[in-house]
Amino acid sequence: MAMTLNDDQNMLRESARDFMASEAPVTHFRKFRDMGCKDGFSHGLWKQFAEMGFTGILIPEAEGGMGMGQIEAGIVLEEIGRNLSPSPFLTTSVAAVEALKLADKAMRDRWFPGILAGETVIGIAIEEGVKHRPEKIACVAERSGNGFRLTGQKQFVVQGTSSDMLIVAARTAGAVGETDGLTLFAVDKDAAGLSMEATRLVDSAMAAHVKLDGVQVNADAVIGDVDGGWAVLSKMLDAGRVGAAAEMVGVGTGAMDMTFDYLKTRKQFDRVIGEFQALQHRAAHLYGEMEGARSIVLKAQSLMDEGHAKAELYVAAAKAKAGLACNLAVREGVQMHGGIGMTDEYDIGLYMKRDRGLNEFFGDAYYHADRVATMNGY
Amino acid sequence: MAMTLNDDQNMLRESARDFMASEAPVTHFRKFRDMGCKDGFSHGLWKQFAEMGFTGILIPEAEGGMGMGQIEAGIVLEEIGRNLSPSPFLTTSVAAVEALKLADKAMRDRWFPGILAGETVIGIAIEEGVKHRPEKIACVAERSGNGFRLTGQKQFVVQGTSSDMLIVAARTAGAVGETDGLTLFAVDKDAAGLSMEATRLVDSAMAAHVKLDGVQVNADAVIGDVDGGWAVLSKMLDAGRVGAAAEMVGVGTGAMDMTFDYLKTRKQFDRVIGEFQALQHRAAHLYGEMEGARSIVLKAQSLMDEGHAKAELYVAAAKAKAGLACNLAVREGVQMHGGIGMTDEYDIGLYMKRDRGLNEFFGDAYYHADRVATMNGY
Amino acid sequence: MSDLETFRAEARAWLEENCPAEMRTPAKGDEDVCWGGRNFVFQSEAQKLWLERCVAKGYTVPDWPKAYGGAGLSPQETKVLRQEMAKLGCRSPLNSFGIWMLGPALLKFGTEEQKVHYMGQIARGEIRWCQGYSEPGSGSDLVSMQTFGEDKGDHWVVNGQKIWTSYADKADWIFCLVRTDKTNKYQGISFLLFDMETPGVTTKPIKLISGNSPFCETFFDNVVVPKHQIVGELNRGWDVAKYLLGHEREMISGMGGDGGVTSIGAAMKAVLTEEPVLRAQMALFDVENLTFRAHGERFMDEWKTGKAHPAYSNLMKYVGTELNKKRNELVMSIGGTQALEWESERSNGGSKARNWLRTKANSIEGGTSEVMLNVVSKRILEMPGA
Amino acid sequence: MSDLETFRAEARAWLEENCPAEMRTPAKGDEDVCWGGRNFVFQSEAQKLWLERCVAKGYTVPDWPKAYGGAGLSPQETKVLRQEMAKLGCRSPLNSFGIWMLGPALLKFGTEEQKVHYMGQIARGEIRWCQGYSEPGSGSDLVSMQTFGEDKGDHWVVNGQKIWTSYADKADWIFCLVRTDKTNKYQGISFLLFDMETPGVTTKPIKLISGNSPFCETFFDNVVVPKHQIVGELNRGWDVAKYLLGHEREMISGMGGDGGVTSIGAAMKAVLTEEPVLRAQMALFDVENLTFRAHGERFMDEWKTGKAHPAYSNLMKYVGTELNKKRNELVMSIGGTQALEWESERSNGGSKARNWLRTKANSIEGGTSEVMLNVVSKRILEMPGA
Repeated sequence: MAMTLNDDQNMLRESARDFMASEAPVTHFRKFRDMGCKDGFSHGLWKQFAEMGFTGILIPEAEGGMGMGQIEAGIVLEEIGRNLSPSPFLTTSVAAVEALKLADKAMRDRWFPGILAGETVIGIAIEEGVKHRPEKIACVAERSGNGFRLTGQKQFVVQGTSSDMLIVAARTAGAVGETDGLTLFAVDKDAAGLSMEATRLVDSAMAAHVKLDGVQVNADAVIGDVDGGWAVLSKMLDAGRVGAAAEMVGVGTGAMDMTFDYLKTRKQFDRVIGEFQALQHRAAHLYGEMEGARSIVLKAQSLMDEGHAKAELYVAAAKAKAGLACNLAVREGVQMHGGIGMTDEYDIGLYMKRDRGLNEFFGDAYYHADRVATMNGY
Repeated sequence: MAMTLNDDQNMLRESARDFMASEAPVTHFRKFRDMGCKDGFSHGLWKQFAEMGFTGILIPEAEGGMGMGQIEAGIVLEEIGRNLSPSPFLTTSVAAVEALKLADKAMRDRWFPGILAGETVIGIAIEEGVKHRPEKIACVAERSGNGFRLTGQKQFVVQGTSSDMLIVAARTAGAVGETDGLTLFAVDKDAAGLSMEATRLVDSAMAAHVKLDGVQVNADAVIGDVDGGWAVLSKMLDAGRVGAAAEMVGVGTGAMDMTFDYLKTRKQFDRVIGEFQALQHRAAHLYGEMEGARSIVLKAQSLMDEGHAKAELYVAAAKAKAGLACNLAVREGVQMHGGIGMTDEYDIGLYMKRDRGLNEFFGDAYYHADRVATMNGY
Repeated sequence: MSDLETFRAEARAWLEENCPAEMRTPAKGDEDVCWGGRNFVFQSEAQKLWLERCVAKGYTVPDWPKAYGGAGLSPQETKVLRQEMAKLGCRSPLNSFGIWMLGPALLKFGTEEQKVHYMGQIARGEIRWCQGYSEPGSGSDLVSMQTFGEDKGDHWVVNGQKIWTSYADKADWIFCLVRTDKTNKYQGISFLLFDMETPGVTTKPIKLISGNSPFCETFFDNVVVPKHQIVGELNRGWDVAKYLLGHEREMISGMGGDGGVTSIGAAMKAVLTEEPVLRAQMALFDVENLTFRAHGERFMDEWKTGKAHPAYSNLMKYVGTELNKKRNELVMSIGGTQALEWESERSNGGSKARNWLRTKANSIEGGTSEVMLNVVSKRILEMPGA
Repeated sequence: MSDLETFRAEARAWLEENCPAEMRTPAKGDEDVCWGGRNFVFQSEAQKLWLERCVAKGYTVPDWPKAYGGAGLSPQETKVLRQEMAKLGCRSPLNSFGIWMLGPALLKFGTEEQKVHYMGQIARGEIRWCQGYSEPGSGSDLVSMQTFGEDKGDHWVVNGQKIWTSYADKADWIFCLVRTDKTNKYQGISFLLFDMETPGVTTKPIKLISGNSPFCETFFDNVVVPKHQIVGELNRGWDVAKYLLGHEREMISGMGGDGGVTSIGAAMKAVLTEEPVLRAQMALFDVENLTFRAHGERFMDEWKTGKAHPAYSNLMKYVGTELNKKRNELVMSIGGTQALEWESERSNGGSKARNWLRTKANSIEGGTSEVMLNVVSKRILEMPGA
């Protein structure tokens, strides 16, 4: 595959760019933040996402979606990142949809229509510790009656309390640390024994701490195979990772462009500060880092879309690189803005906060660099 | 202790600086390099070192030496580094002497006079693999007759074939990976079964690959206690490490000063290149790195001289930091010199080569950073 | 027993007798800090008592002369007192920009009358000061400031705007750079003191990305400042300001770490053991942290003996603040998702995230890293060019 | 079967029939490379035969027009031929700066006569070329060059000195930038070709820190160059040179790695397992390496479709060469003491150390990293200032 966008993809980019810039720019984010919104996003905007077809971008055409791939989802995510548009797109339309695509028809029929309509939000309940380590899942699902009984806790469930359903990974067999023996469940938000505590994050997103206190689910709540959840989980996580990477390309590029504009206007010592060579070199270096991140993310997306054996390696590298580059962009952004970069009034600090959240989401740069090493055989 | 040199130490610095600059400047190094000297250093210069009192700087006054500490040895090493003066000072007068100070009187009487006279050279035979890992010593010393029989191989024995004696670490008990069960031996260069192959290194120093094919030594060849060699080894290694760090402060400072001078004279685009802000900032950053390295090395030296419990931690940090800073200095040095920095005719490349050797000597920056982490409890 | 050891024993005894038990527990947050001033509300009787006893003894500013409210201690004695306070866990009786910044400047540039009056007020915690340097158009380029004091005979009338005035909304008085000669960029600035209650002075807090508002915008609209409220000579305020900036820089460079050499890694061993690449970052950070501590020690020893280059504090400021930012990036990485929390009690009100964001200002305030590198390059390394 | 697949089958058959077995083994070192030229000594009959057969078929320069010694292949066919050669392990029949650099410049700027004559010689491996750009006083600042060609009617008389002339001591002809107008910095340089055997031309090899001498100093003392030996217009040689520098940059940025995405870590697993911090550096490097490969792929695809910014190759050159230096630092670290060896057979004549040192030139030759950053900043990011 050529590493350039085709005409259809360029059209999608145009429309996503126009949509986010007009319907969900940073001022939109500020509005919902400042009202202390308990969801952390606008349900109205989520409906508009549906009208644009974004919510079903990865849902097969036969099931009413756009039947597109990670590249297209990434195009939308980049614009989300650039505008800090708050939405359940990454968790619901990317991660959850990729998991549900591996579920049986009944399950898909149950959830896809709501996602397509922009009415349904799904939370991903994977993390149990402060760092991403999916093979260490300890949450237990015991056989019980016609189904399973789930017991344990989950953290960092983004938009958890706004979700209609949680995808919960639990252990049906095997020991903590093993990838075999995991099973994924679709757990209704109203299930007895399920409790959530919402907490606001640095980037004003809402995340939930979830308790599963003997939550009873039927056998048809299983997504994929019992004990074979790792396959579904991996697909879901990789979609979430490459999606977060694409969003970070947007966040980093947004921060970078804003900073370069500032360099071209701010005056100190009777000169526009963009004339100072030390800043110019750092700007050029940053540009190279962001361009590299954009490239590896596109590569990872296209390998995923091809179902290539190396996709997992490239997704790990892309999450790591996008994380490092975006982090550099926001750090340089705040520093080059000087004092005003520290104020809540200017947007650059919001990008720094969003970067931090996305870097942590589904494994940070160090975690994924470690996986690259392992996959590369050392 | 105050982190500044006292008057005596400043005097020593003056005299070491004058001596190296006049007797062993870079031209001296070039001369011995270009003649393809099989020793890699001048025996005449080693005699002059003795006349200055340098060779016995760490030997107790009661035994004819100067009875000084690591700070003073480091002062000499910094000037050695700055001038790339080739000599057995670091291995013989620093590492070996620290080991021999823990030996019995007979052993000290056997070797100190030759060292004091600048007639004796001692090689340190520790390494067995390509990376420094002293606890992994596999070389075996079996009880045999009145003493031991040594079998194994050693690598990277600097000045090995020029040495009168090798300090060999071998295993008298325990398994590979254990620090207990090691014993240090003084092995005469003419011992039967000992063979050496000299190899020239990138910095033109000579190192030996050593084979020990059932080398018989008497019991009095043991330095320190049988099976308790780790204590002697640690002392010797730490002296060697902090010494190498001090030499790297000299190498890095020498490279840095040379580069700053160049920045002030070389013209491009009708300006002295030192006027370019991007280079100024990199220069200032490098200066900070080298000053930091100088500080941590001084701290480690003074803690060693005090016999402080934290000395080992600081030595590891000093070797790591000096390695990182000196490496930055030579890389920036070559890059900022541009094309001429790549030529054999200019000295800056020689500093880059020397840095590489010293970085590797007794553990590189990554090895020691790992030790810092371990000693810091994680 | 040496004089110093005698002093140590005495100081110890005094502290044990006079420092209330409640003042020997760690401060829980900003609200436990005593800033003094007209409007300060003591958090407890113990806090008030501790301040009063220290004021009486001269221990709010132990190394200031007794005539100006201090205890007249030597540098060695001051160090010993600090050590003993640290041993007992005594809180600082009084925090103040007056102590840290204005006091030293008055000591060097003030008249005898000013010293007695203003330093005494500071020592007794009666007046809380703020600093008016930066302006919206002059951050790094301080001397381009526009705030102007028009000469009206026995007073100036000051008009203009300052920014980044720490706690201006809580301060009683301001020490402020004001242009008094428009024709001379450097030698046309004066260092003025005035009451924040003077008519025409208004403040507006600036909300930071950390969610806190320690800084204000401060506006001057025809503010009358009597002529005797100048420190140093007319139009030579830049000398005073530079002297102060050096002090500020040292203060900030001291932040480059935890005030010690303790690694933050040990407490996080469980996480780091599972994250080898992150552990490696922490290991390399610890090397830098140990280095910076040793560097700071050496700098102070050379400074005290007059061997340090006058511009060396700029280097320390650069290294220390960059290191502190790196430290906080690592704290966030190791803290993972929990460190992202912003309001919860579990996260102590988002303290990790807020501290992390706060440190981003370290390399901006008191001279940006870029300006520090310029200064090191020009003044210490003597690189050519303007 | 598509035309391209037909071509693939034909090419494969031709290679199998014509490439001697000896030429299908990996080159052991520099001495196995065929550079051609007047004084070239073939290392084997097979090497000579392979060159002759490729020359006859046009396969030394497969994508050049047949009229100039090529095979007239399309870019797609050329790629297929390269793939088939790689599959069979065929060595390059001919390496030459004529092929890589002068040829493309002649194709764009040369007269028909020059193309037939010089490109034909290059294609047949008859003339080995070197490049005369840099001068001692003008490294990054190429246009400050001083070598001067005095107009003598039908010829110039050239005086001056070049440096960094690759293999000048082995080359037959030189393509050389010469100042022909002292009054115009940029538009006063011409691109001349002349024989290295012309009286007045002398060369002196430069020994590098790697111990090798691939470069020379080249001196011109009243060298006579006929006027028809100019490429492009008088005083417009800078256009030709810039075009060539672009080519050189792409070549060098291609070096940023192993030509592929294979990690060097796997082969070094034994060392890396015991060195967790070094392993972390390697892991982070692998992320950068995979990134650069993807970046290069994207750049080429954008370049081909005309979407890449004209100055983008400067960015790739910067990133690629810095990465290659980093890679070699890691190779040295992982190689440990063995990588330090300089002459031994065990170390293959110090190949790791010499390669490592060689890579330090990557970020200097063909435009320094600093110049690349300037260009990216000014031309792509459109930062203000001169």
